[in-house]
Amino acid sequence: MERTLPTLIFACMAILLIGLSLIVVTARSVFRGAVALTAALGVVAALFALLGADFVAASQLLIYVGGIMIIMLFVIMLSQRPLDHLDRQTNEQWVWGAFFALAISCALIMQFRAVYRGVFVTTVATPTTASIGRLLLGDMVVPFEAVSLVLLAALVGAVYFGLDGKDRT
Amino acid sequence: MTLSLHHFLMLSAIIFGIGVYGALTRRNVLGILMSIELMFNAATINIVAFNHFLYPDKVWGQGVVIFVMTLAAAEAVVGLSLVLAIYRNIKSVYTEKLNLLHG
Amino acid sequence: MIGKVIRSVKITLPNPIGTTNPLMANSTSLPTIAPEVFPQQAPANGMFISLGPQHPSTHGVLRVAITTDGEVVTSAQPDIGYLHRATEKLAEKRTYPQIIVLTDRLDYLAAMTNNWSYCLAVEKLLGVAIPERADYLRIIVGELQRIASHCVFLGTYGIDIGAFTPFLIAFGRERERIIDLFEEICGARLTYNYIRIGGVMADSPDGWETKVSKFVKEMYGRIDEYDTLLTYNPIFMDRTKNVGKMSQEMAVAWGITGPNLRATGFKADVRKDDPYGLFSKMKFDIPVGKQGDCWERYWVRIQEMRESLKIIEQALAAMQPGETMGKIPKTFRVPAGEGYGHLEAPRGDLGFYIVSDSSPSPYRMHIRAPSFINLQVLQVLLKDWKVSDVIAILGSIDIVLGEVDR
Amino acid sequence: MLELGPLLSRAFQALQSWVILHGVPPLAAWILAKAIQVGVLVLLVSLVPMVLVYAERKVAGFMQARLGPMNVGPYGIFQTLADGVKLIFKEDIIPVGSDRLMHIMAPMVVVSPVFVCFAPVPFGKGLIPIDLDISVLFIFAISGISTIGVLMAGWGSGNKFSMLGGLRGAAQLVSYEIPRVLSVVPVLMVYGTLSLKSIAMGQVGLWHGFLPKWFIFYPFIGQLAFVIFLIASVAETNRTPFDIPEAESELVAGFHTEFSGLKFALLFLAEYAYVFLSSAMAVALFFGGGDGFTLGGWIPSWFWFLGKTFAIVFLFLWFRWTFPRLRVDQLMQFCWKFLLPWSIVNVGLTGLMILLRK
Repeated sequence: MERTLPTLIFACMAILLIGLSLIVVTARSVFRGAVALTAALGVVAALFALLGADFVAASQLLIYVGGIMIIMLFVIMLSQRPLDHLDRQTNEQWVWGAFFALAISCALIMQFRAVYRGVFVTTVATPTTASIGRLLLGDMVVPFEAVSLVLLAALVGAVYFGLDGKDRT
Repeated sequence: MTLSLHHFLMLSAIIFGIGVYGALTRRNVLGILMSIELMFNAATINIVAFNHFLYPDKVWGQGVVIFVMTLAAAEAVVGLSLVLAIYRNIKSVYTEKLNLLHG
Repeated sequence: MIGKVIRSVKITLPNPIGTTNPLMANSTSLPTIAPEVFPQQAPANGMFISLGPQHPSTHGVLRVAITTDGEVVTSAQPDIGYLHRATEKLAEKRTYPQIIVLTDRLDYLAAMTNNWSYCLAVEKLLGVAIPERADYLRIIVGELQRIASHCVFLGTYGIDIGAFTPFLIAFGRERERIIDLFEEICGARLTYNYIRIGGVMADSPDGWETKVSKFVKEMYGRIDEYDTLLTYNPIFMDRTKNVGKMSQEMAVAWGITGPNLRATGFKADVRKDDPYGLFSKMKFDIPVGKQGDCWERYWVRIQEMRESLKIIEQALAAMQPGETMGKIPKTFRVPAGEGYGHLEAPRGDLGFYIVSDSSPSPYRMHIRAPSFINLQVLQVLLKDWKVSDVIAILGSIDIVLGEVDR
Repeated sequence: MLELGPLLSRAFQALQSWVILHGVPPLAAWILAKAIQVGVLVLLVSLVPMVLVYAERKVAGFMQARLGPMNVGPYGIFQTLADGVKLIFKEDIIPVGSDRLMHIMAPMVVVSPVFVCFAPVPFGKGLIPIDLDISVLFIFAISGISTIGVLMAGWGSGNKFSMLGGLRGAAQLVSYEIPRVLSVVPVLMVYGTLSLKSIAMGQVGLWHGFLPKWFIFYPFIGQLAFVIFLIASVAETNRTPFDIPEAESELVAGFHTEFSGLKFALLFLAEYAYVFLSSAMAVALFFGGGDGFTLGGWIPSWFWFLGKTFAIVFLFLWFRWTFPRLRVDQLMQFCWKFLLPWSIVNVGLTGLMILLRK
């Protein structure tokens, strides 16, 4: 009984996630695609929670849904014109693209099935926040600082690109 | 039926494939960015699943996922400001219009 | 120039109203369609916003066609005429006393001063003297009207900036008191028709003066309350200080009058410069600003309310019982000629220019509407400000569309 | 006594065992109990805005020298109910040229996260729907979803004013999220946990026998954190002086210009529910939750909690009816140049305090 419930939840989420991802790559209206992506990221957060990573799940919502996707929707609203959704949204290589994507997926799935089948774990989910904090400021402190540098560089770069051509010098 | 590692891995493989398809076929720069975000997330599902199933008493995988998210945020910010700069210059966000070496 | 033309024609034409109107003589050379000055399409690099005619903060049916680059306004064209009622033409078909009713409908927030200004023009033509008590009553109702009108300005400007409470305080409490006083004296609450040619409609009822003086005493405290509520509110000052600056030269060049002109530091007030009624006897100051930004336009009005209270107190003290209506027959003809009467209305210099051909109705009446003239400056005043500032500037000019469109 | 928590949990246990006795599988019984709890919570959360709307009108009337609603019921207490009925029966207008799907979905996306956000709020002793270990982060994360709804509403209406409102709203919500989260960090540092319940429990007790051990009474850092949290919360709920996204005099009604009927009611409900949520969070974080300092024994904790919450809600209402509105660039400057530096300074000061204590 305790085992079927997570499986059921996982099945629902998997179907939802695949459906939403398909909408993301096929929707004619980019805005709708972005909203579908937002929902998909939410489902991924739920998957993290299912995997016992509660802090990562909340961060996923906070960073992706509350941050990245809002900026993305923002840019879409600024750069789309009203009738843009009538345009074709895929290029001429879609057959080859689909073939390539399918090939990659199939290869990965077969490999994963062969290697990692039947790896089970029976641990009770415990709060991870404190241990992640200790990890980030302990063993991972060098990458942590490096990432902060990358963020600073991204910030400066974004401001630079955001300036008008005449203000740049 | 109990959840096993390969269920998560297979799901992430499918999502990754969908992301690859989108990145290869979308005309819109924003669509390509969105597909790349999908691929990122497929990877993070993998990392968290490996962490959970193979090293249940450690959180290194989750720490790595936090970094991935941060870098994705940086990538999105720079990418989107580039998109806006492109839009301001050529009034379009379609990749085939980006055919000038000098704007 | 136009006045000259009409005068010369008036002597030669027995029936000036008709097909031989000199202004229509060369009508073929006039453009039949107004030139297209309003951009209807977005410019290549920006956005087109049609602010109005149905928009919460255009104070009536004004439309402002705005093109923006991002949030910055690149051009703004006020588009008027949605409320046009042809008052000036209607006046040509009515007898002189009947026109007072029309003037009520111009600036419906300050009907008393409209009545008064029109009566001044006709009285100048007639050359009648007005009883002293009537003149004092006119000053009292006129200044009360100024306070009421500024109360509406204060409230609506507060709403424009986003503060809701001043509206209900100033509009719903103080203005209501003034309107109750008006109702008592003339029976109407919005369109008074109180000031008549040669005097006022009726003497004040018993106890009215004490009520007015009681109100005036309370009002000083209320204005201090507005100061704490809105005038010196830091957010309000942030929104209005240094916004929509108008230089003195610009204001004079565009013919701005009233508080908008005084906010630029130009000391001009018809009550002082060309005293009418008994204003030459009154002691009061003219508040002026320094740089003519939105906050100073607002502040000048608040100070004016205080000065008006002083004037009312003086008038109440000086008023003696007596006649309130001059010796004017029921029906009369105005001698041929022209008369111009103007006064300091709440929104500026309101003038009525009347050309009489000694018939029962005027040959031509022109209204110098301060709102209309103040509105014109928006085209240059709104440029290079943000869209949010458009609202602040538009509100601070304080226009009434009934007067703009006439 | 009057404590509802133990009573309710006993009732649920009794119900569960009764159902299991009658042959229902335990999992189904558990799901049933949870469903009832969720139903009660959702019902309460949707009732709160009705109370708040009534309170807002009465407070506004009081501040504006008038009475507020008086006709429907005694002192007009049923006015909100009547308005709700009216809104439900109104025609649902979808403008031509709008993105229909987005227009329909937007109010749902705005309103549904609110209900989830109330899950880890400790309403009193034992009155916490679910005690999450990361509840503070959880609330911030979930309430961020509503911003997407604001953008969807702005885009889906097919209207320039809505679009501008949506854009402004998103920019404002994202910006103010940062000082809001940072202002809470000192609390988390002092109590060493992310759980609202543990934070509230940590504030029980008295200093020197008279001062409650609430976080607000920590010298300087407590007050600074609370002020920043309050200002950022007002901005997050789009209320005056930060109601730029729905600035009536500029953008007509911003992103909810084109919504009518039930959809408008939902957007409204979300706004007031967020006001209540922010106040409840402030109480749990800064005012000791259900702790009633010296009178604790006499009055139940849920009453204390609700009383404090409504006191903070009153602050929100007070702001709205007193302040004018900021301009959009002033708003951003205030956030980035004032709130953010001070919240970072506050985090540093808190760290210093903790170090000195050790």
